[in-house]
Amino acid sequence: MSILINNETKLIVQGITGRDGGFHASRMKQYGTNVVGGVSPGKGGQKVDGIPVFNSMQKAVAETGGNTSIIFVPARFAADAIYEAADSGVDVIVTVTEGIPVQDMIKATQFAAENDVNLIGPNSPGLISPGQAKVGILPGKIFEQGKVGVMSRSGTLTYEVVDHITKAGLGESTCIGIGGDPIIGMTFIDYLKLFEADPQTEAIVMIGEIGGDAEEQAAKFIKENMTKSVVGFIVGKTAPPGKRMGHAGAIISSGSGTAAEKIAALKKAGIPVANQPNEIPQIIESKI
Amino acid sequence: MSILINNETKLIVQGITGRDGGFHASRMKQYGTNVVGGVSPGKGGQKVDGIPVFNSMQKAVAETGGNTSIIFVPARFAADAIYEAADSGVDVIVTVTEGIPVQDMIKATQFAAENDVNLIGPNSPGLISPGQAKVGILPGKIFEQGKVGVMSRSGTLTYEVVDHITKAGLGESTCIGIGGDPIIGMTFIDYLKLFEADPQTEAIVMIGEIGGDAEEQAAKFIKENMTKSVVGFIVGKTAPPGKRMGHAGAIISSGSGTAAEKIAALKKAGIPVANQPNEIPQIIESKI
Amino acid sequence: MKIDEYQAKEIFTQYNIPTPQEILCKTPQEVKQASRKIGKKVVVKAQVKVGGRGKAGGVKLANNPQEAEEVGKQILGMEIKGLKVQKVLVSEAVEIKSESYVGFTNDRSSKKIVCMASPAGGVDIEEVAKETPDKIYKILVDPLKGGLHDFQARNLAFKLYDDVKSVRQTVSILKALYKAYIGTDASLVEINPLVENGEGKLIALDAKFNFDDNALYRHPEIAKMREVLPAEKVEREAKEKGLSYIKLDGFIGCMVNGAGLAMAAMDMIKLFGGNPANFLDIGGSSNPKKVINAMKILLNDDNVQVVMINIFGGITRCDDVANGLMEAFDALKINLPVVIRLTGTNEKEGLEILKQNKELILANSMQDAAKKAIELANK
Amino acid sequence: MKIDEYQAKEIFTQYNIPTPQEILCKTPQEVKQASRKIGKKVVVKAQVKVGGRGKAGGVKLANNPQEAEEVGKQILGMEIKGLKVQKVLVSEAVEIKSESYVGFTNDRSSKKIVCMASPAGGVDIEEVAKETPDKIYKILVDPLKGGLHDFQARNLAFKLYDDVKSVRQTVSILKALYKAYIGTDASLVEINPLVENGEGKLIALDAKFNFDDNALYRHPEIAKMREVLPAEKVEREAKEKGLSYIKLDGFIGCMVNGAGLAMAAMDMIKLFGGNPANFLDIGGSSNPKKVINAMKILLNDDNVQVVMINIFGGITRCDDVANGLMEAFDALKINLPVVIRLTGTNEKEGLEILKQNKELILANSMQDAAKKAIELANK
Repeated sequence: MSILINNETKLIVQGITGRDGGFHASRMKQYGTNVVGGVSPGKGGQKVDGIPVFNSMQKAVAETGGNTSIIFVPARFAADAIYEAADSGVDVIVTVTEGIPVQDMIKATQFAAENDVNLIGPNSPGLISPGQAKVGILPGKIFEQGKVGVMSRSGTLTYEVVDHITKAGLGESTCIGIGGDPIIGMTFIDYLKLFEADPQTEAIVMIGEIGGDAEEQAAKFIKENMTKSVVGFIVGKTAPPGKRMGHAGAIISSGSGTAAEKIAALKKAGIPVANQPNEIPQIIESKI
Repeated sequence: MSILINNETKLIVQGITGRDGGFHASRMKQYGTNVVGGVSPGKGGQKVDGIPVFNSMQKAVAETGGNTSIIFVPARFAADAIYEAADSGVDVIVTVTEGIPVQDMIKATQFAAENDVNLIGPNSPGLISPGQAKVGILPGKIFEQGKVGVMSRSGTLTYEVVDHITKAGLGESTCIGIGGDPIIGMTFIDYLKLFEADPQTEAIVMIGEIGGDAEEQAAKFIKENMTKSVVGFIVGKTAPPGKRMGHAGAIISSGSGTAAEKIAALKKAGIPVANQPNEIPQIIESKI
Repeated sequence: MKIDEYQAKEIFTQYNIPTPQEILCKTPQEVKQASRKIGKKVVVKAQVKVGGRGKAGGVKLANNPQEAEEVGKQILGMEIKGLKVQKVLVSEAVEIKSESYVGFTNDRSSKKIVCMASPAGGVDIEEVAKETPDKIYKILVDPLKGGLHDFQARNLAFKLYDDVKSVRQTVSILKALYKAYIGTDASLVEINPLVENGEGKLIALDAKFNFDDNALYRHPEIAKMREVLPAEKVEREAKEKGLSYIKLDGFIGCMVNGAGLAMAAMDMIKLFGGNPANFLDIGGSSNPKKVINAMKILLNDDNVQVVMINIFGGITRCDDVANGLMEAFDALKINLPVVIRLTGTNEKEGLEILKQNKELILANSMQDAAKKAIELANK
Repeated sequence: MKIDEYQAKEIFTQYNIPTPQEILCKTPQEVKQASRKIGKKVVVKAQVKVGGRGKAGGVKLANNPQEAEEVGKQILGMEIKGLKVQKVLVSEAVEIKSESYVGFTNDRSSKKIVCMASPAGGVDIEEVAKETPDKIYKILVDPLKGGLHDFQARNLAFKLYDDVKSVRQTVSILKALYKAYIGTDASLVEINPLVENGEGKLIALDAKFNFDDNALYRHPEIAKMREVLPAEKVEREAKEKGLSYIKLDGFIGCMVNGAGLAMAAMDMIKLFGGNPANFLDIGGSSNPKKVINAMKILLNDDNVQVVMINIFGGITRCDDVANGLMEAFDALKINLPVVIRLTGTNEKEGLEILKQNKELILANSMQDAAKKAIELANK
């Protein structure tokens, strides 16, 4: 098993004729993901690395049976790409694009929810179910099929953590970058539900950061609903209030959303919190 | 039984301090409907015929436990009244108001549907479950508790038909004016489903008129899904194309929506169609 | 409410929908000057609110200002379906590489807005819908879900054109047209044909707009465009008095409370071999003024030989209605037979009142009323 | 992006939100003239993009033009939290019958827009939220469900006022404020206080607007209002070069790829007793120019005693990154110790390249790097 993507994933790459879209389409294909098509309006009929390009998601889904899409289109067209994907009938949409206006995302996340689509991101590195499929820009080599579910608001920090998990021989079931923006599709709780139901996943790592209260809400959910162990790791202890730490969502506003609050909430819910990434594998091993 | 309204209906009258709202609030109360409150922003705390008035639906529902609302507010505020009612948690909204802009109703019907509210009308005389409750402006005296479900796009024509049904000793389970506008909440098919499930209803009368294709769609639905008998009556055989026959929805546009087409569709689906209102009771009696 | 092509084009221009260079003219001299100003071949188009002006000779090409003036003389003042042409639109002649159709209207069954497009433009779209329905593409637009999305417009545009340049233009025209549709509370907007000119630019060659009467209060600038056609004058005046009236070509004048019941009464007249002179719904009130006004309209129609009144008293009590009728009859000189059917709440009391006027012919059902009216008309 | 009060008020005026009569001034003479023009008592308010100007003496009442000039002299040129006051807003003094608060912002957890209102206006709303949270009323607004409905605005308005007149004004202000919020892609808009004046009219006495940087391309008129504060100059320049930089008060300069990893590195420095001098995310590219620019920023910060570079090569290969680093080091004179931790894809090849530069201190983990950096800084 795994969550959201697996051997049966049929991927369509929206914005495949762009630089990033084309590059990562090839990388995902190399990893073994079944990339069935790409979309680029006006370039229908072309091929990118052997992958057929269509003018619309509607047509791409009709012709390839695609069930998952990944979006690389520029920020100002990205919300429309989400609408198009949500309307096309795919089950999972991964939005890599960064810098989408927040008010566009307020509408797009709602639209996706009403269409019962799993929307990951935006500003997400994507996700990987090692050995099965990669839908995103994550470096495939550092992952190993295994028992830990990882969900994170960050990109490279996730790689750092995963590197420790893989080297400890635990491996990952599915690893997800949930997106660094303030308004994102699926949140920690949505993934927790899926991990709880996934037989392959034995423990979950939640990598949080300053800003918002997603970690606090997840802590409450974990305490009340999860039977599987969750390990937390929160970064941004040194971040000053009012300053955006790279990610649009990583900002301490009016004193709330601090790392200290989040760590306290997790601990209060009985969730172990690692001080450093290298501690994570030990904590997991002590729990499973 | 009956459908949509019954002994347990707790009614809130939106626009109760207006002329029509106040008048009909009293009439409904006289009929025996449990009118628990009224809404008129800024007039909260007043009483109309002993009925307490609130500033908002939210408050009215919270204080009275109202589960049904009827809207008498002027056309330009009516869509907002529908939103407010749909948001307040009531199950049934009856909109009597006529002349609401169509584009307002496109949004309001959608909003009601998403809130799982039964929206009747607009431009509807309301509905009555004889002996139980009246939510509308229909003349209570002509109705008699009985076995026939009546649904109609018209007002006084319904009374004409009901008069024959009552005088024939059949009586009515619930009688509904679905509204004379082009865009309305519940349509014939929605009511047919409820009548089919209602033990009190033994046969249904559908009173249609020119414009749209609601009767044609109902005919298809009846043929495929209904076990109970339905009798049709369609008016507007003499109506010229392109002219609105009173109701905003009663217009033959580009040659479609004629009475002849509708009668043909009903007959094709095996549904008996009366030529005159007085024939209706006989047809019903031959079917039950 | 309908408006003229030139008015629709003014709205298009406000919403940045490309139209040909055009000038509105009221005299042949103005047509000549307009043609000179445009400086190339022009098309002179009659501005009338009915279809089929082309077939009627209301649209003509002119190669130069002299020809334009001549054509202007022919079209201005001509009659199209009973309407006198008082204005023409002088429009630059556009080279037509292809013609398509795009439009928006409200869709009753989905309760959404439908956007329609067809590569078969320039012809009657209702014909296309009947003959070759697969040439009409539709998408449903939900104003509560963000309205017309770019991807929807794009998907539709790809049905009309293959090249990205035309697709992009179509998308921006569809988006602007939707904005105009919503922004004016329209009930129909059409560009037919939408043409691709010699340079590959898409242009709205014709324009049609209908508006929702109930929403005109939000659009005073559009309400101002209303022009009451001579044929609609009586209907319009009736409406201002709270009556809903439509003239037909029969001889039995009908006065009914409620639109559905009015249609039922008319159908019954027809069923028994008569012919209704009109649709007339006096609504739910027992106000004698309404009855007087309604009666005046019927009496003014020379075709009316007999009046049939059919009232079902609901909330309005029959005795109130009867008193209203009596008052109305006192106020008017009525030289036609009047058949009345009055039933419903307080029917007895109502009928007692009516019996005071010996000239009224009472009927005990709608059928009875229709039969009596027909009989009287045949006398 | 933040703007000044007077700019926010300009937007309010565009959206028909009532504001006091106000004139922007840059000299005491202008203040005097403005006061004379307004013709009654005025309030002179410093225009600075930081909170607490009132406490700092940046808001003062003046009874006449002479006093206004005097007050203008005091405020213009003063420093508030390190910012020099260069503009003041001269505003008619309003009689205050009551003060409330209204605002809109984006709500992360519901993924909607939240409209907030409180009868406790005129004070710091965050204090109200902490001390008396039951005095803050909130409703969620869904732009995909028709936005702010009248009934929502009305329900909220009834929490602030009992009389219909004030409720109606509040509804129209809330609707206008929502329109402004959506129309400008704001991330926060506040009226605090919204005051009821002597005649019962509601007026926005102060105005605050923050905007979504990612949406500024849609609002060039707002983007033009951007004023880079001196304290933000370096951050702004870094941003233009594709770097995300924030200065802190520590002594270990950090350069990391990825925001989360950067925060992790900073936290680790702190954990081991050090103090990071900055947040600096160079993003996902191995472009040497970025590394050069990043290094320049760190070297320009006099507090920086040691540089710690932490790179996790993902899609970007470590050998590419190493080459970029070498190129950067060749181009710059670096007189500080530099600790590098490089891991991930093609780590070995990358480290081989780095070993060519003997001055670089290599670390084999983020911990190791942090410890070494701290050690070097303490020397």
